[in-house]
Amino acid sequence: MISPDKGFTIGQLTEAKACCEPTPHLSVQNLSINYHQKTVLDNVNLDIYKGCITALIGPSGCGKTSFLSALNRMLDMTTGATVSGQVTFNGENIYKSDKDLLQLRRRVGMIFQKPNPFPLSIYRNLALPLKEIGIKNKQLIEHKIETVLKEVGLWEEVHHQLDMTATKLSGGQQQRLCIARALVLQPEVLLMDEPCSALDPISSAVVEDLIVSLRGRYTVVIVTHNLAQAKRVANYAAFFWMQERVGKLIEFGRSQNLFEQPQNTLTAAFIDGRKG
Amino acid sequence: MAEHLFQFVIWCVALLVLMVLLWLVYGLLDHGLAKLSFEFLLSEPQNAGRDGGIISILVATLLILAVTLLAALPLGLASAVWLAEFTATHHFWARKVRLALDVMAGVPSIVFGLFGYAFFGIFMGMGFSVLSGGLTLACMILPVFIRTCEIGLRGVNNSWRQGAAALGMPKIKAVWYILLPAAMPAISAGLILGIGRATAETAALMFTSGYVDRMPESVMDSGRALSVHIYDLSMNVTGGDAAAQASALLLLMIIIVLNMLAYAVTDLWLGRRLSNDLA
Amino acid sequence: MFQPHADRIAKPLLAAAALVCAAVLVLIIAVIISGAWPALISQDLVVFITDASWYPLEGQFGMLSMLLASLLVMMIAILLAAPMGIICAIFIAYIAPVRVQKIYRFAIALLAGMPSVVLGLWGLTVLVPLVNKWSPPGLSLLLAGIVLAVMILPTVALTSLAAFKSLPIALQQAASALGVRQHVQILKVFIPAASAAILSGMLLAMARALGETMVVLMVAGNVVQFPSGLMEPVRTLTANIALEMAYATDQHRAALFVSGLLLTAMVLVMMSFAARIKGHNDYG
Amino acid sequence: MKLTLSFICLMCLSGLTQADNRLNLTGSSTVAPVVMEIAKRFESVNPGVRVDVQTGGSTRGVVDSRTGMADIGMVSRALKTNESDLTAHTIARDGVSIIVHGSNDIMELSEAEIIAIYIGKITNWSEVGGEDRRITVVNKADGRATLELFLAHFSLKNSQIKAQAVIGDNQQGIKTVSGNPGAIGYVSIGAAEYEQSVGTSIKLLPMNGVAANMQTLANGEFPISRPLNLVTKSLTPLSQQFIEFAQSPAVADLIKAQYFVPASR
Repeated sequence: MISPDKGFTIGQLTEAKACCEPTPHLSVQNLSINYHQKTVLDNVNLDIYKGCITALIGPSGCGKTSFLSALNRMLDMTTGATVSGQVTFNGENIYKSDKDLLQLRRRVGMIFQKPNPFPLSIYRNLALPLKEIGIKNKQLIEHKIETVLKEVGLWEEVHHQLDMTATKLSGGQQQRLCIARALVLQPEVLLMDEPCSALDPISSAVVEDLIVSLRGRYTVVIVTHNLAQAKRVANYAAFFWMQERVGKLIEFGRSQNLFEQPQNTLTAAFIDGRKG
Repeated sequence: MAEHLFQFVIWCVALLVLMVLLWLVYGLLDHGLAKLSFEFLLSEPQNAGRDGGIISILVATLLILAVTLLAALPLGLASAVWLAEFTATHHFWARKVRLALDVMAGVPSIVFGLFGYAFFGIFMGMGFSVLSGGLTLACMILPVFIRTCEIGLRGVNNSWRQGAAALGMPKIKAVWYILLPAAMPAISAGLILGIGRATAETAALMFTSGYVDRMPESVMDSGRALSVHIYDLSMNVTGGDAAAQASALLLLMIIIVLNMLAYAVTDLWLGRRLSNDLA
Repeated sequence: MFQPHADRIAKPLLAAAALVCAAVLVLIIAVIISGAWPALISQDLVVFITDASWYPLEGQFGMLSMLLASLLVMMIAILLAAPMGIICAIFIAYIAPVRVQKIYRFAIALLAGMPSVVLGLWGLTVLVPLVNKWSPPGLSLLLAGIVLAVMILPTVALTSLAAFKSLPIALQQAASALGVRQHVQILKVFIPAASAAILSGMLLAMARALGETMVVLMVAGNVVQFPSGLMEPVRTLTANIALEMAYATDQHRAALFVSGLLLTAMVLVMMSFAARIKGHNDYG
Repeated sequence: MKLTLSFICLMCLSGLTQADNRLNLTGSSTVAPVVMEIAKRFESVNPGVRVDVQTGGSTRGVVDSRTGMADIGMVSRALKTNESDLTAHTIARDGVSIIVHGSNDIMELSEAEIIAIYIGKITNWSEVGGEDRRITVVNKADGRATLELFLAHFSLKNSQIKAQAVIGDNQQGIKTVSGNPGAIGYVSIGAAEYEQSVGTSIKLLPMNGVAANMQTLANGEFPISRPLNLVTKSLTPLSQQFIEFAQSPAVADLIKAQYFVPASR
């Protein structure tokens, strides 16, 4: 396993050399989120760095998940939610009106709290998104499926039963399949909404290792309630807090710094378990 | 204790309903079975249906049903998908469509008959024909079919919708590959109700597909549906009761076969992609 | 707002399909109104309500008693069919052993396809003589309601079943995980969770009961009167149309179309009303 | 959906190729079964001709023959004064007889008794010499030809009648009466006679001393009867040919088989 303190080479994202030389990949400016007039997140400014894992921490209801789903505009699917501000991805504001959402979401994948494999076979779960982007060649599809399944460590477990219904897998296997399903499209960014919270400790550890192994090759944003986990996996951490019933970004920085020398008293209190 | 009482009540009601059905079926068997034979099945009706068989009526019934399903299935599924997946619940037109459908469900079948006669028969120039009857029936079964499918689609686990969207799949693809298969129980319920209503319908067909008991040569010919035949024999033709009961028995058999067919076809079309524990 | 290409094509097509379906109702109403037109222009509209009874050939067009009869028959039918239908759905979804499930669902499907003529004949030749023994003439409001209940039961049962089946599996797991006994799960978790869909199914069934002709024609007795009891014969609006349409001419025929119009209006009112009760307004 | 549309279009086109030697008949559901059988025989003796028979009621027969929707209308009553633009061709006669339940020991009712029962003056069979049982009066629905015949014969108005059951078609009347020991009704003689012969529990009452059967109907003794008519607005050669055929002795057996009396020529 690679320690966050050591620099490491980047896989797919060749431009960025190492995590320690941060280049913004997603740049969030003045982002506010409202549900039916009510502000849930106010004026967030934040850079997500290429190839790094950024953890979003904070108490429940402070807008972390809303923030996460604003980054690939999944928030559009929630009725009554409106967003103001900008999110720049690859030099383009994703909130401009003619943005191709399908392309955006293929570049910025998402993993949900509860594993949500489609009620189809394992094979079809992975083949469906590929067919959607126009890959019809059966051999290529099979090759890609094998690659991602190996990447998430599922290949050994399921390669002899790819036509089994995915919902019959265990929770941890399902979540890894979902990660594989996102990875098969070769996205640049992965958004993860508490990916381990619905899993048992052992599966959780396996998924956590998997997330760590993604570092350097994908930009990962992860919402987690598990501070220890955030500390273990993240390069950067952002702390959100409710002030006057409105979610705010309180502190953002290298996770080592944030966890060990928090600048804000709220952050310190939260990390010590005195608040939250 | 409460648990046992609960189970007991449910078993009792279930048995009661089953008994009513068996009572009905027994009546038909008792009066109709003697008349039912291959000869009855395969010969043309004679003497206003008292004698001979019902082959031409059988063919007409199946033709009418085919037209009905061919029209109602795509139209109904499309509408249900629009209502459930492409509009917000409060969308102005969606609300109007829903209201219209629910009102349509309560329109008496005889009014559907008059409508079909005026619209398909006269205005569209189809006259008395299998086509005009089938389309009228399609209109008639649409409300219950669409609403059942819509209910089914709305019930589908939202996380699959999110999952598909997060993969950058267009909504319509998510509907086609994931949501429709997942809504299969509801769709098949809607289909069964629709087929049931269509095969059992009399009044709407009297004015549209008509009364002619000759073998229809195309869908533009008038053809007498089995239910119309049953009605005529039992209400209008003196001495037609035995043939009526035999025909009714046959109608039930057709419904059994159609239901099995519906299960099989939906299984083939959608079921393969669907997990077993969902079906 | 941006929409993916496939959706941009699909959405208007789907919307068009839905609007075509809805347009059918408009056409139906147009046909009924054009049929009713002679009566609508020549009669004072209140006569349909104020006339004491229905003797169209003698210039009496009162429909109030038939309207009431239609509503009463429907109420009886749904009061019987709703609980029994939901119980049948519960039986299939949660209680019955797997093999029984399939057979039972099949039985319900069979009942759904029972021609209304057959049901009506069963009522007339089997049930009416039975009832006749203790309360002649047997043809009655109650009996019509009962036979109708048998007819609409599959609608309630199958829509409820679909609703139960589409509940998230997690809900069932969660309920079981809490160690809740099965009947409490069903009554307190599954039925409330599926209630919106069950209600929609019930509305469809009610509409069906209101629009049914053949069954009521055969077992309700068809006497135009305000029923003084459950065992009294009544005539519904649908039976009225079916009984007399074949021979009616001129004003009589137009008046029958008016009863069709009244029936459609009644369903409309009922549905809008039901939407209010349901709370979340489905169609406003 | 496209498939369905093109399918429909295709079928519409194929429908346009209709032959000239085709007859359309619509109208009375009472007349339809008999005309259907006549039509089949007509088709077999005139190869190439097609006769389509549709039902829907006497009114349909009148309206459709007026508008030309049908070449010939079928009407189970005499034409009314405001229908004089049409010509009626009687093909058969049907009688209307009073029937009671088979277990009823009443053998005969006078016209006055029948009227008293129907207007609700008599409500129990014991008042006319039967057993103590409530009478169930079965009446026909407004506009029905048999009702009009019945009302005219007894000089009654429909609003005077106090019925416990109102029915539509003949068979419904027979089934209603046979299921109710206290019932009285009136139906087509032929149908009633047949049902009685196969053991249905009904009894035909004589009218003014004339027994109700096909014979008294045929020789004109039975007092209440109606014509079954084919009506036309104008005659094409083919429809004329068909009407003549329907009135000829060649189809008398078919008419009798449907329990009606062929019209004497």
